[in-house]
Amino acid sequence: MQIPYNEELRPDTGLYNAKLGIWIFLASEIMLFGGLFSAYIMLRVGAPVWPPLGTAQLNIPMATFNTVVLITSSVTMVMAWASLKMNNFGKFKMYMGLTLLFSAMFLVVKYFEYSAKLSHGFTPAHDTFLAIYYTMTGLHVIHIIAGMIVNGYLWMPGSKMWKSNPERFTNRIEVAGLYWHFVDLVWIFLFPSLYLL
Amino acid sequence: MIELLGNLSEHLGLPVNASSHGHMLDQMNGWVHWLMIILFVGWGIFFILTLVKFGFLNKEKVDCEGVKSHAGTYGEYAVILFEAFLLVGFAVPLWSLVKTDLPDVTDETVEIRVVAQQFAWNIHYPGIDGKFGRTYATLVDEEVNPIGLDRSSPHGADDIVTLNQMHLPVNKQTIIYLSSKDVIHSFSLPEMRVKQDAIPGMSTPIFFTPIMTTDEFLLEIKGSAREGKGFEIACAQLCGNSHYRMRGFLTIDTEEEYNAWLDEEAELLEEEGDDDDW
Amino acid sequence: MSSQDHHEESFISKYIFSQDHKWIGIQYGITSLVFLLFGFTLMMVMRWQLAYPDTVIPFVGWMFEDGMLSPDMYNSFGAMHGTIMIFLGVVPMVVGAFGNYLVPLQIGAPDMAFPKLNMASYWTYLAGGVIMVYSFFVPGGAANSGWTSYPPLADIATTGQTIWLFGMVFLITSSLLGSMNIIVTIVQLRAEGLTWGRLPFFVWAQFVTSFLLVLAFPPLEAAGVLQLMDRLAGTSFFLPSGLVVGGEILNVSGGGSPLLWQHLFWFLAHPEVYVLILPAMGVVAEIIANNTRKPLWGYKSIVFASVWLGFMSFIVWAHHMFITGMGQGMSLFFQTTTMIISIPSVIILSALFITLWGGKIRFNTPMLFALAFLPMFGIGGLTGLPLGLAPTDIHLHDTYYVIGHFHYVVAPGTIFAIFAGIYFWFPKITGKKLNEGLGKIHFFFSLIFINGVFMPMFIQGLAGVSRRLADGGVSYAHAAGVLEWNEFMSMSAWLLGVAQIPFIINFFMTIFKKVDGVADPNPWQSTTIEWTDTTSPPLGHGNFEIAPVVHRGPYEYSVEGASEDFIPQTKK
Amino acid sequence: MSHDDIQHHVKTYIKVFIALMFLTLLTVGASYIDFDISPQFRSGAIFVGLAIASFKGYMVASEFMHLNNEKKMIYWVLGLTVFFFIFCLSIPVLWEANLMGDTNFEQSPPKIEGGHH
Ligand code: HEA
Ligand code: HEA
Ligand code: CUA
Ligand SMILES: [Cu+2]
Repeated sequence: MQIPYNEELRPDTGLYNAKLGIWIFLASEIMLFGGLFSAYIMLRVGAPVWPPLGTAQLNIPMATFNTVVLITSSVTMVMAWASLKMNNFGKFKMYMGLTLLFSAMFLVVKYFEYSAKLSHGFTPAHDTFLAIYYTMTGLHVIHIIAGMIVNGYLWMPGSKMWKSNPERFTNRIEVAGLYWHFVDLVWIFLFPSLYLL
Repeated sequence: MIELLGNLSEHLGLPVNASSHGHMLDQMNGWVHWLMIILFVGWGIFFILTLVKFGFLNKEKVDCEGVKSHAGTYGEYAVILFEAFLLVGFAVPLWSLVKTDLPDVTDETVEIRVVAQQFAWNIHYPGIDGKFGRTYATLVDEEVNPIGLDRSSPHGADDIVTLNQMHLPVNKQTIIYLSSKDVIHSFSLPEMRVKQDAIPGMSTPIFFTPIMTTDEFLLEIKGSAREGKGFEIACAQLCGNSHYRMRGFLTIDTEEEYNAWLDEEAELLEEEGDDDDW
Repeated sequence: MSSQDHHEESFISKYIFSQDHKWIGIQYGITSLVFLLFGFTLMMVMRWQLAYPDTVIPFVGWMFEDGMLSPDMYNSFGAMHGTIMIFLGVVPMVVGAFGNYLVPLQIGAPDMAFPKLNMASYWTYLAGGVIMVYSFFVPGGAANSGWTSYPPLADIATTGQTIWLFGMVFLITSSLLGSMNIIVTIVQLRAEGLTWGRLPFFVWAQFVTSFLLVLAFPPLEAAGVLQLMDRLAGTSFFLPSGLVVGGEILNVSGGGSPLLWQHLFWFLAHPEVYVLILPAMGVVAEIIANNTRKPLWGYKSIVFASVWLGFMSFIVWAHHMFITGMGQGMSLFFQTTTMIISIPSVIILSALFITLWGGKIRFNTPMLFALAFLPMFGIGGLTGLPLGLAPTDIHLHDTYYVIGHFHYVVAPGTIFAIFAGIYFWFPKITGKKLNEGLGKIHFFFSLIFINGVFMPMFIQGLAGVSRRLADGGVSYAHAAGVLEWNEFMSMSAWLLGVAQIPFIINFFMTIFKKVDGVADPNPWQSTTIEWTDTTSPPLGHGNFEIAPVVHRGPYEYSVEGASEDFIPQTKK
Repeated sequence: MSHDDIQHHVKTYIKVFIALMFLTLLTVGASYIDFDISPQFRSGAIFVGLAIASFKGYMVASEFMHLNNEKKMIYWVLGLTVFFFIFCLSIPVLWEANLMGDTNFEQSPPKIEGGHH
């Protein structure tokens, strides 16, 4: 049994299944982070001073560095897809590897950030600002890890599909890429909301 | 006709109304229920007719076009109009009347605070000076000072705090500042048509004017199942295992009775103060 | 997303980790029936407490200390009844079972767009269910802060609440996966010629429902994460400063907002109630069209109305929060949207009524349930109006009136539609019709007793009796006049339980009944694709020998000049 | 998409990359400038910060995620989502402004030596 439109496009919608699927998934992700941002706003509006007195000073240089890292990983991700489109599997391997490398770098920096905060007693329980900071960035980190698992799979074992079904493999990379750019996009908003404003 | 329409509320089994605004809410409730009954009966008749006519009698031919008249559509417009009427005519003005147009405080206004907790109502009267003392969470002591009142704060010395006993004078505008110590409760006075969530971290004003004393009320309910039981404060929001018996008592006094009660409480306070320094 | 052509399937891949939407639909169906029965049983136990407080519960009393439900237990059972009925019973039934089984068949697709995801969604659901049931056995018992789990109460509740939150995360994830799948399937896999205007209304209802799930559930997931943080990491998202619980200052930073939870919760939970009703309306519409032998009256307008309903359902949520202290502006907004949202329901119901006019009505069991749905949903919907207007809600909020309102929409509403659907599509699934005689007994007794349970709730509610009272209102004087109804309602509830026995017997009897010869593939003479070109019961993975091509609309019944009184959608 | 198209895309990606880098530095820089009329609400800074973030987000979405050239169906889905998203964000704010109750009534309790008990 064959499900239609897994790789070819359905004429009236112009889409293959997974493309629509990922966008609907991203729509739900938008609402997920929407709920969190809504919480952030409500806490902020309700607080007499924001950030609350005595809270931790977040590390802006570190976060800026991380922003740069994540944006770069987004670019390498889209380059990985473009390489496949240009039939250059070797370049794909390189770009995808870079994407993974940058993602890992992001996590390492994040680890240092967290541990620096925690070691000074700035736990989530300290105040509502830190609570929302840990929750939002934590959820974002989980998204990064999930993305790395998918990307890692497509980079190594999953890339065998390039031989058997290049069309479909390219689609998979596009879909993984869409997710990855979304994770990047969330960070683009988290960064100013939590660190700068 | 209007009389009759408005009076449907008297047949809904609502509790006796004892506040000045209550009858307006009841009347609105009556109107809404009229709309509901008309719609239900109207469609119900159509429904039964249809089932009889096309279910049991007519078994030959199907009329695919079905209903040709536009009665259904007109019905829908009628519903829309009625709902708009309810919104504009009742809902909006009534909401400000009973919830948001906080009356000005005058000499005649009774102001009290109610602090809910698991599972009791603390009633806080400002005392003779008419001003509330400050309260602090750190001062809370369930035995002697459940609301954490600071007796040494400027207006705190004469404040009266009762447990589950709320007295109010009849025919006086009352403002209650409602809050909670722990979880969300809901302050409900069914006969006053008052209900308001008591949310911790928030102080919400409610206001109403009782128009019936407890004695009058007891007379009114003579012969009913609750004979002999006066007004009560109910908790309408799940707040823990004893939510079901988080019951307070409300007594509506005449002016004289009320003042006498306040004096009595003030005396009690003084006696206590002698052997207990705050 | 597998596309490998498989050979012989093993038992495990065929029946346990199946990727066939039909089998997954059946898995969903059976599991949710069990949960429905479980949720109902909890309530039957609770109803004993309400009718005869302080007496030992018969049959199951030995399970509890003193043979009675303690107030804590009562609250646990109440919260779990709500949760189980909604998230483990009705939603998996109407979306998971009906949606999964019927949508691909009705649109002529070979399967769901993502079969593996479909399988994952069932197993995630089951995991969520197991977690929820497990919570009864942790110290302190299952969650006991209501299905609404309002903090601060839920924040300081026993361990059961944590388990409840974990369970919810699973259930939400499952619903998200399932509904994504349904949307993509409907958009991408419709058969040739099956335009949007030719979709059966049921498919439209599933489409709108899935969007509600995809967009409304995530904020609750976010809220769930925040509550988990509050409970496990000691944060104070929902805890304001200065809380004193049981005489002790709560050791938290404070600064949070209890109302934040209510916003996020109702942002989901209001659309959620339309998730419960829309597929039910879809089922009822299919059955009514089929059994009046008539096209649905006003197909376009009810499709439009259901889309509108879905859209509006996102912007009415605060009508559950009228008495938290909102000002004029917000109350005006939410009352208005609430009144507006009642209009599409009126349109859909009117259209269904009008469809009956001029038809040749067949009173078989599915049709009886579908017909009863209409006035029953009518009562439930109409009693939503006084709740939706803020001033009248002051008196009715959190009373049994609310309980009556929503049970009329979910129990004789949705549950009846589910029964109708089961009786209607049972021959599709098994090749055998359920017994009509038993079916009618099931129907008439259910109808009588379900009204016996819920009608008196309006009387109690109008008298001001609060909900969630472990003693049914004995403590309150203002409940005294209507207290005697408790016994009547409980009796009705147990008899309603008894009335389910013919159904259960019927269900299993028919499954195991042997019949000779080939089953009639289209026993109801229906037009939609699931009855044509496939065998009943369907065999194996994959739906159609030849991909169907659709030539006409979904309800071509009694067409002038046709040889039979229906023309299948696939007929030229 | 043909080979040339892709080549063209790649050029755009590089340009967007550079722009994003620049904007990141800009937003960090801007956060040190005081745009505010009142120190309480910091509305100026919030506006500038979010404006830059939105522009960055727009570039990622339109270029990397190809939203500048997508199919109708996807625009529908996203349009709907964005509508509800904005709703979900704005109501809490409006709500706070329209609340009858007073959320800041309880001043933080003084730290009393020894506390109670
Ligand atoms: C399937 C579920 C479902 C449905 C469809 C609805 C539909 C509606 N609901 Fe209900 N509601 C719930 C489930 C549902 N609700 C639940 C579960 C709760 C409580 C949650 C909790 O607190 O635990 C609740 C609570 C609830 C409240 C909060 C009450 C309170 O806590 O104080 C409100 C207030 O506005 C409300 C309003 C409405 C309205 C206006 C509709 C409208 O959409 C209804 C529109 C329908 C009609 C107007 C009917 C049309 C009728 C006819 C055309 C005539 C029929 C005549 C014959 C058949 C003869 N509902
Ligand atoms: C979909 C939702 C749903 C459904 C269907 C029901 C169904 C029923 N509910 Fe409930 N209920 C809720 C959702 C639901 N409920 C919610 C959300 C609450 C609020 C909880 C809270 O306060 O937090 C509530 C609360 C609630 C209360 C109030 C408790 C209180 O406030 O203290 C009561 C009281 O009588 C009640 C009763 C019933 C009864 C008698 C039924 C009956 O109609 C049940 C009928 C059930 C069936 C008919 C199913 C039969 C199943 C089978 C026969 C399966 C057969 C199996 C096989 C063939 C394998 N419910
Ligand atoms: Cu307090 Cu319920
Ligand atoms: Cu609602």
